[in-house]
Amino acid sequence: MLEKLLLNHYEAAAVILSGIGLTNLLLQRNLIKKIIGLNIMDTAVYLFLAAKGYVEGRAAPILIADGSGGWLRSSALYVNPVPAGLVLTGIVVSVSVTAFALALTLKLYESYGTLNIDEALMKMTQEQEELEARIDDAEEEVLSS
Amino acid sequence: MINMFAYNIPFASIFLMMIAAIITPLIPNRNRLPEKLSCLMIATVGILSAYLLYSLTNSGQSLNFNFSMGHFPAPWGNELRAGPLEAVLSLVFCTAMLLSLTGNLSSTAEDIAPKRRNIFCVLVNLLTASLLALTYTNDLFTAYVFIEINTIAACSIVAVKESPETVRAALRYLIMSLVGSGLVMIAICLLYDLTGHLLMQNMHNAIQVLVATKSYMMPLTVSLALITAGLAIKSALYPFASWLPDAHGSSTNASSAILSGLVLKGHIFTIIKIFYRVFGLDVIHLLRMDTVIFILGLTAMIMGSVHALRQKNVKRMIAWSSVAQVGYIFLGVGLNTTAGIAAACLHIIVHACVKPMLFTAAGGLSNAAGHKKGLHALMGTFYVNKWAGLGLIAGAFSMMGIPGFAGFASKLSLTLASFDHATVVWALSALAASSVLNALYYVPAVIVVLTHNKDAQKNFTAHAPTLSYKISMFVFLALNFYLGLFCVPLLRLITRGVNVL
Amino acid sequence: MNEELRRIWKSFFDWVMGNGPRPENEVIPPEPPPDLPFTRKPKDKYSRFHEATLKERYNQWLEIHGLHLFSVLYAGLSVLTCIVIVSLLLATVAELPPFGHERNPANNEVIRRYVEHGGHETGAQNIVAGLILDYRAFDTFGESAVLFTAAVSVLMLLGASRRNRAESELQPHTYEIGRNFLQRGPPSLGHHVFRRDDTILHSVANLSIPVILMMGCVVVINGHLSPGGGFSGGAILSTALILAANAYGFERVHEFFNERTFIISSSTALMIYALSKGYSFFTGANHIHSIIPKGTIGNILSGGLILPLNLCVGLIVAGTLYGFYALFSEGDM
Amino acid sequence: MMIGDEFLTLAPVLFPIIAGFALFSRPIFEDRHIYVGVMTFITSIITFFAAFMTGGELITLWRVTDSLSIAFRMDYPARAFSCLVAFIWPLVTIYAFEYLRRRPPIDRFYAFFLSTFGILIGVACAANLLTLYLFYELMTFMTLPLVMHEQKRESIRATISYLLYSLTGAALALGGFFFFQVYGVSMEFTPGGVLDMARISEHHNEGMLLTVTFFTLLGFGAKAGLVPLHAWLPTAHPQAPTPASAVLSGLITKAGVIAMFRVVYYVVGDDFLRGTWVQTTLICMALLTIFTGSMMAYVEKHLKKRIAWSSVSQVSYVVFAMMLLTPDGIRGAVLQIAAHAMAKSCLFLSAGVVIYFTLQGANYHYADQLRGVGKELPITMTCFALASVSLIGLPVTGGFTAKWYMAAGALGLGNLGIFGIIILMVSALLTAGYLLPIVTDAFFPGENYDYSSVVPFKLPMNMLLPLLLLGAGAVCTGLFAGSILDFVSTKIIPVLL
Repeated sequence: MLEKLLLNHYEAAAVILSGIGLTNLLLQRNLIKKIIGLNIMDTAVYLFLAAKGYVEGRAAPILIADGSGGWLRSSALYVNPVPAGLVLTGIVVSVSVTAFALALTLKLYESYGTLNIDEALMKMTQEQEELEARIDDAEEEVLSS
Repeated sequence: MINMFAYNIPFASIFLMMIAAIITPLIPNRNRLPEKLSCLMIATVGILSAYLLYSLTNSGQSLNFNFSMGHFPAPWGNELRAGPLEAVLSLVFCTAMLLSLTGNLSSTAEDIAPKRRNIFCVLVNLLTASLLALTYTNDLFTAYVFIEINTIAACSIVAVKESPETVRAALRYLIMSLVGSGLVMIAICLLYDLTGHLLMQNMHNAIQVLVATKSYMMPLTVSLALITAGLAIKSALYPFASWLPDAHGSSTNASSAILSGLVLKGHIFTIIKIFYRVFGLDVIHLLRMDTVIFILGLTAMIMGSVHALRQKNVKRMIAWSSVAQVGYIFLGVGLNTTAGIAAACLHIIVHACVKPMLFTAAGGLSNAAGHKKGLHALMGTFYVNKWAGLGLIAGAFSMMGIPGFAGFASKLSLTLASFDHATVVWALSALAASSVLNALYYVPAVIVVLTHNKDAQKNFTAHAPTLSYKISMFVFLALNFYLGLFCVPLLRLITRGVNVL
Repeated sequence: MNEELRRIWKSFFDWVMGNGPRPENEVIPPEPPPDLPFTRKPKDKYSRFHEATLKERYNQWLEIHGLHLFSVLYAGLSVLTCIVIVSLLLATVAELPPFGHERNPANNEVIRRYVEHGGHETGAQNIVAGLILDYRAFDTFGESAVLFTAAVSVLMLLGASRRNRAESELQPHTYEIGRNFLQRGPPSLGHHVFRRDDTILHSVANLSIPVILMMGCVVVINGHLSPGGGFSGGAILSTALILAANAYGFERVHEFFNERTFIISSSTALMIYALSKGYSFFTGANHIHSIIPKGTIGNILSGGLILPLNLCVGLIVAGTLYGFYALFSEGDM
Repeated sequence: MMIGDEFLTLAPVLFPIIAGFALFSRPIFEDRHIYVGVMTFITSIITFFAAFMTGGELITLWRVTDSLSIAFRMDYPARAFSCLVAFIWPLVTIYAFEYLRRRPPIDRFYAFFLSTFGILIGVACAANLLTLYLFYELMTFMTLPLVMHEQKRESIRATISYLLYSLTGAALALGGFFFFQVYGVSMEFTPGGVLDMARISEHHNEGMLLTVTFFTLLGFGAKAGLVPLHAWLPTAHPQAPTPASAVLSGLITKAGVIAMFRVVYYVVGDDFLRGTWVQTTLICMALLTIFTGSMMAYVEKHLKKRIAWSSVSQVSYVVFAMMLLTPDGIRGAVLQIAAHAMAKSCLFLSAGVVIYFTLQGANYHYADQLRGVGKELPITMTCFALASVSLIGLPVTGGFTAKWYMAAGALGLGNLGIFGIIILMVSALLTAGYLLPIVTDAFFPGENYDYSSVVPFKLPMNMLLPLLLLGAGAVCTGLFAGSILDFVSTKIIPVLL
């Protein structure tokens, strides 16, 4: 197993990286750090894809001129172009969701004055309780009248 | 052979919704023009889907077709695929989306600032487009891209109602969803590495070869588990459903209706496609994923209802009930038979029609009670807004599975499907227990709504429901009874659709 | 013996239920008035003397230690989950096809066609550009739509609302929770302070912005010939805009690029993208010959639709990225 | 014939439901009493017409799938039960006019009360298990507002427990329904059962199917107050306003019995059950219920609760008789249904009069407070006495004849039968023990009773009439037991056994 892992060391690194990202995502209570964890996870996927696209001894998939006006077209010359496309998509998606998540975090900060998701929850429950107490009072008035 | 017009409908429907989304920011934001445009487009796509369904069922033996996106055939280019099941689902999605929008026009206007309303329409159009794309796509990576659109748009329409509560709910929803997307992405990469394809049909063939030669079984299992887990988080299967009540309970009524009724279903249908088309039922059974799904479905059915019992806010209660209903669907998927998947699809349709109705009704009732959402505040609201009251009663009966209402049809087919399965007793007991629990929280709500209370009624804002509300509620009710009474042809159609899936 | 046991049980039972000895002056509360159905029971205002019951004690304990316990438990569980997932994935990775091997399943006939026929089928020298903008253009269209969705969402969240907080048109019932904080106003965000007299920044910006713009345009325009394309070129272009905003102030940039221009430019670009790809999807699926010429590989005017699509994408990306920056730092565009 | 069978079969089911819900819309009649009274009487008349004039064909209202439909059939058991309902219901409605005059909201009460009438007929003449299940569920929901009429916390709590038990029962029954759907040749009620025996023996599923039958019967037994699912009955019935308790105890518990009857004789078939553990267990449970119910009634002090516990016991007599699976058992069951429906309605209505009459002053909710009430309310307490006598099973009354046939049927069952007869005797003694002291105390309050305080109370006519008719009915079921038995022997038993 270890040998195989060493053979696939890029993938192994990617997996460990994604584990780090996931741990950050789950463990951090600070939203910004959570989002950073998310980005680490995404990066791990890009590394994984890049490793999957690579073929020993081949060039990037940009056609090379053969010197006589034509192009070298043998598939044995170029690496797999599909992972490059997938990584591109992945990056764009990651940028989009990061921006959106940050915008939401900013809004949350404006509302509760904290980036910590637990504190925000605590403040929210506090308000909820106040609200319920208000409802209870109102009900009691109805009952007593 | 199907005619050319119908042949282009899957592509056209996705495209029309996309163009509607892109054009909406450009049109002036007054006179409700964006809303009108969205409704018009969704209605058009709904009619197109109906026509597609009609021509598919009348086209002789070839029930499904592939539509290649571009000049290059299948394994090289992208592809869409349409069959009866896809057509039915897109028809249902469009109908439910349209009704959720029109039914909640007034509450949308109250909840969402005027400046944000055209953006709300953009998001709704994007959601519809992504749902349609998820329904029709034949390519796993396209599915991933549209899942992302779906996620961002869904989180945004939670946050579109401006309040700290919704922001927090949206954030939680987003983070959970992103974990899900991450898992899906990793799984797709693994599958691509194992098969060398992204197209579902080719992946299926490659996986069959792999399974036959017993190679790469471990990566295959892991990728299946990851993709299922990722999509299960997004479709709120029980242990991963903690985000749902916040998101669905706090957003504006139209958003709740759309999210509960449709967005979850898009992801579930993706799971069904992956099970049925990418892996194949035999492989799923071999890798034991059906048992896992079955057990999770059972748990969700019970636990969703148990949580719903403890809610005091009517929208949160309905949201938790969605978790239970998702459990029903996964139960059908976990049976891992054609009949089970057909029953699951029927329940998708039933729930897509009933849950928006319940949310719309709850919105109408809480509007009548002076914008209070607590269950006790709704006392006697039936007499203020009878359409909403009727909607709540019909929805509640449907969720309980009273014969004649939509819910009974899907419950019956689920049960009959589970008779072919070894675990029929478990399925039956869970169905029975879940029905009782459903009744235990829906019936009190109905009773409260029907209870006269002179004191509370003084505070009511007695404005009559608008015409659009009445019409949508009427259509919802009609759909409910239609599904309850005429479900047999539909079920037959779905079964045919599943067979050619 | 039996009697003794019963006595012990009785005292234990009383202790658990809180039926301890009562003081002489205990006030038994009157029966509460009949309640309306399904209302929440008002909190008991008459406090009755008794020992804390087991449940109350549990609640008190939970109040003090609950959060801490929960976070410890949560952290433990998350670490456990991550370890499980990582080890599972490591085991999977060990089983995967070997790294860089040319006979891996991924190097199949799909790739062969992309490489061998990609040139003349798409007209692009850069196979990746041909792949993402012609073979699998639907994915890329979806990708641009993701960016568009995010841009619209961020604009919605940060754009209009922060400016118009004061004249909020929402009715008070819209949010029951969190209203207190809103009324108190948001905490200070520490807005970016712009200094007009930063000579170094000015000079560097004067010097580098044209270069960056040029570079971005080259990357976008040469997308089908060399590595790069709309996404990377657009990102480069947006850095020029961001630098300009930092050096000359956001107002200067807003003179030619504001919210309205942003929306119009990205929507139009996306619309052109959608329509042109729609045309080629439609013709492709219905086996109609497309009228768009492919051109000669290697020329700047080649690759069919790839060049205009790259331009559109570049416009969208540049605008969106700058938009994100402006919205996050100023709350305005 | 001018009016078709379809109309006559469907009308008593659908007419009251529609009429009831019309009460929600707008005031049709300013005086709700006239409207409700007229509608109830029309329904009763239609029901009698339907019972005597229709030919008993299958009338399909709606075909859901090929094998499932909503269908009705006025067969002989349905006719008998419909007639009983159509006799008692208008009387209780008239009584309710006076009783509920000061207990709003009457609109809601009458709407659901009227609808329940139709649904009860629907349960009686359902022609297949789906229809039965549908109407059984609807019956639960329609009676909920009746139980929680007063909207107090206790009544809500009682309603919720009623809901929980009924739904648990219905869910068990639904499970059975699915099994019968798979293992039956058709879903339509057929005397002798619909099970596909060949298929069952091929799969060796007898054991499982017996279990399923057992749970289905247990589920339907929840409405009848059979032992493990009986706990709702003594809480819910006393909480309802008296007219509602009267029909809940008198008729709606019987709907559970009817459902069990349909399952035993028309779905599973008596041959399949005879001699199996299901029969033995159910008989034992019925006996246990009979004994527990009587015992609890004996120790209970609250008057309405005592009568409710008595229902628990008395309805299980029917279950016991039915599960004997002999002709005598069926005779006893039918007689007991009729006798108990009359007697129990009468008891509840009398108790209601006592409560109504003394509403202003002391709260006469408890049995030991009723000393001397007979002096003030002679007619009421006479009716109470008549009903008690019938329940105890003294000769001449309906209860006696019913128990006679039960005992005769039980004799064929060996040791268990003997044991059953002993339990019946003990229970009869207990019944006498908890009912007769009330009557004697009421009429003979003892020496230190202050006779000067007696103010004879003139009961309004619309309370008096139902009491008298029901009291008379309780006795008449015994006097005219012969004709009932003839009907049972010629029409029902030959079809079933």
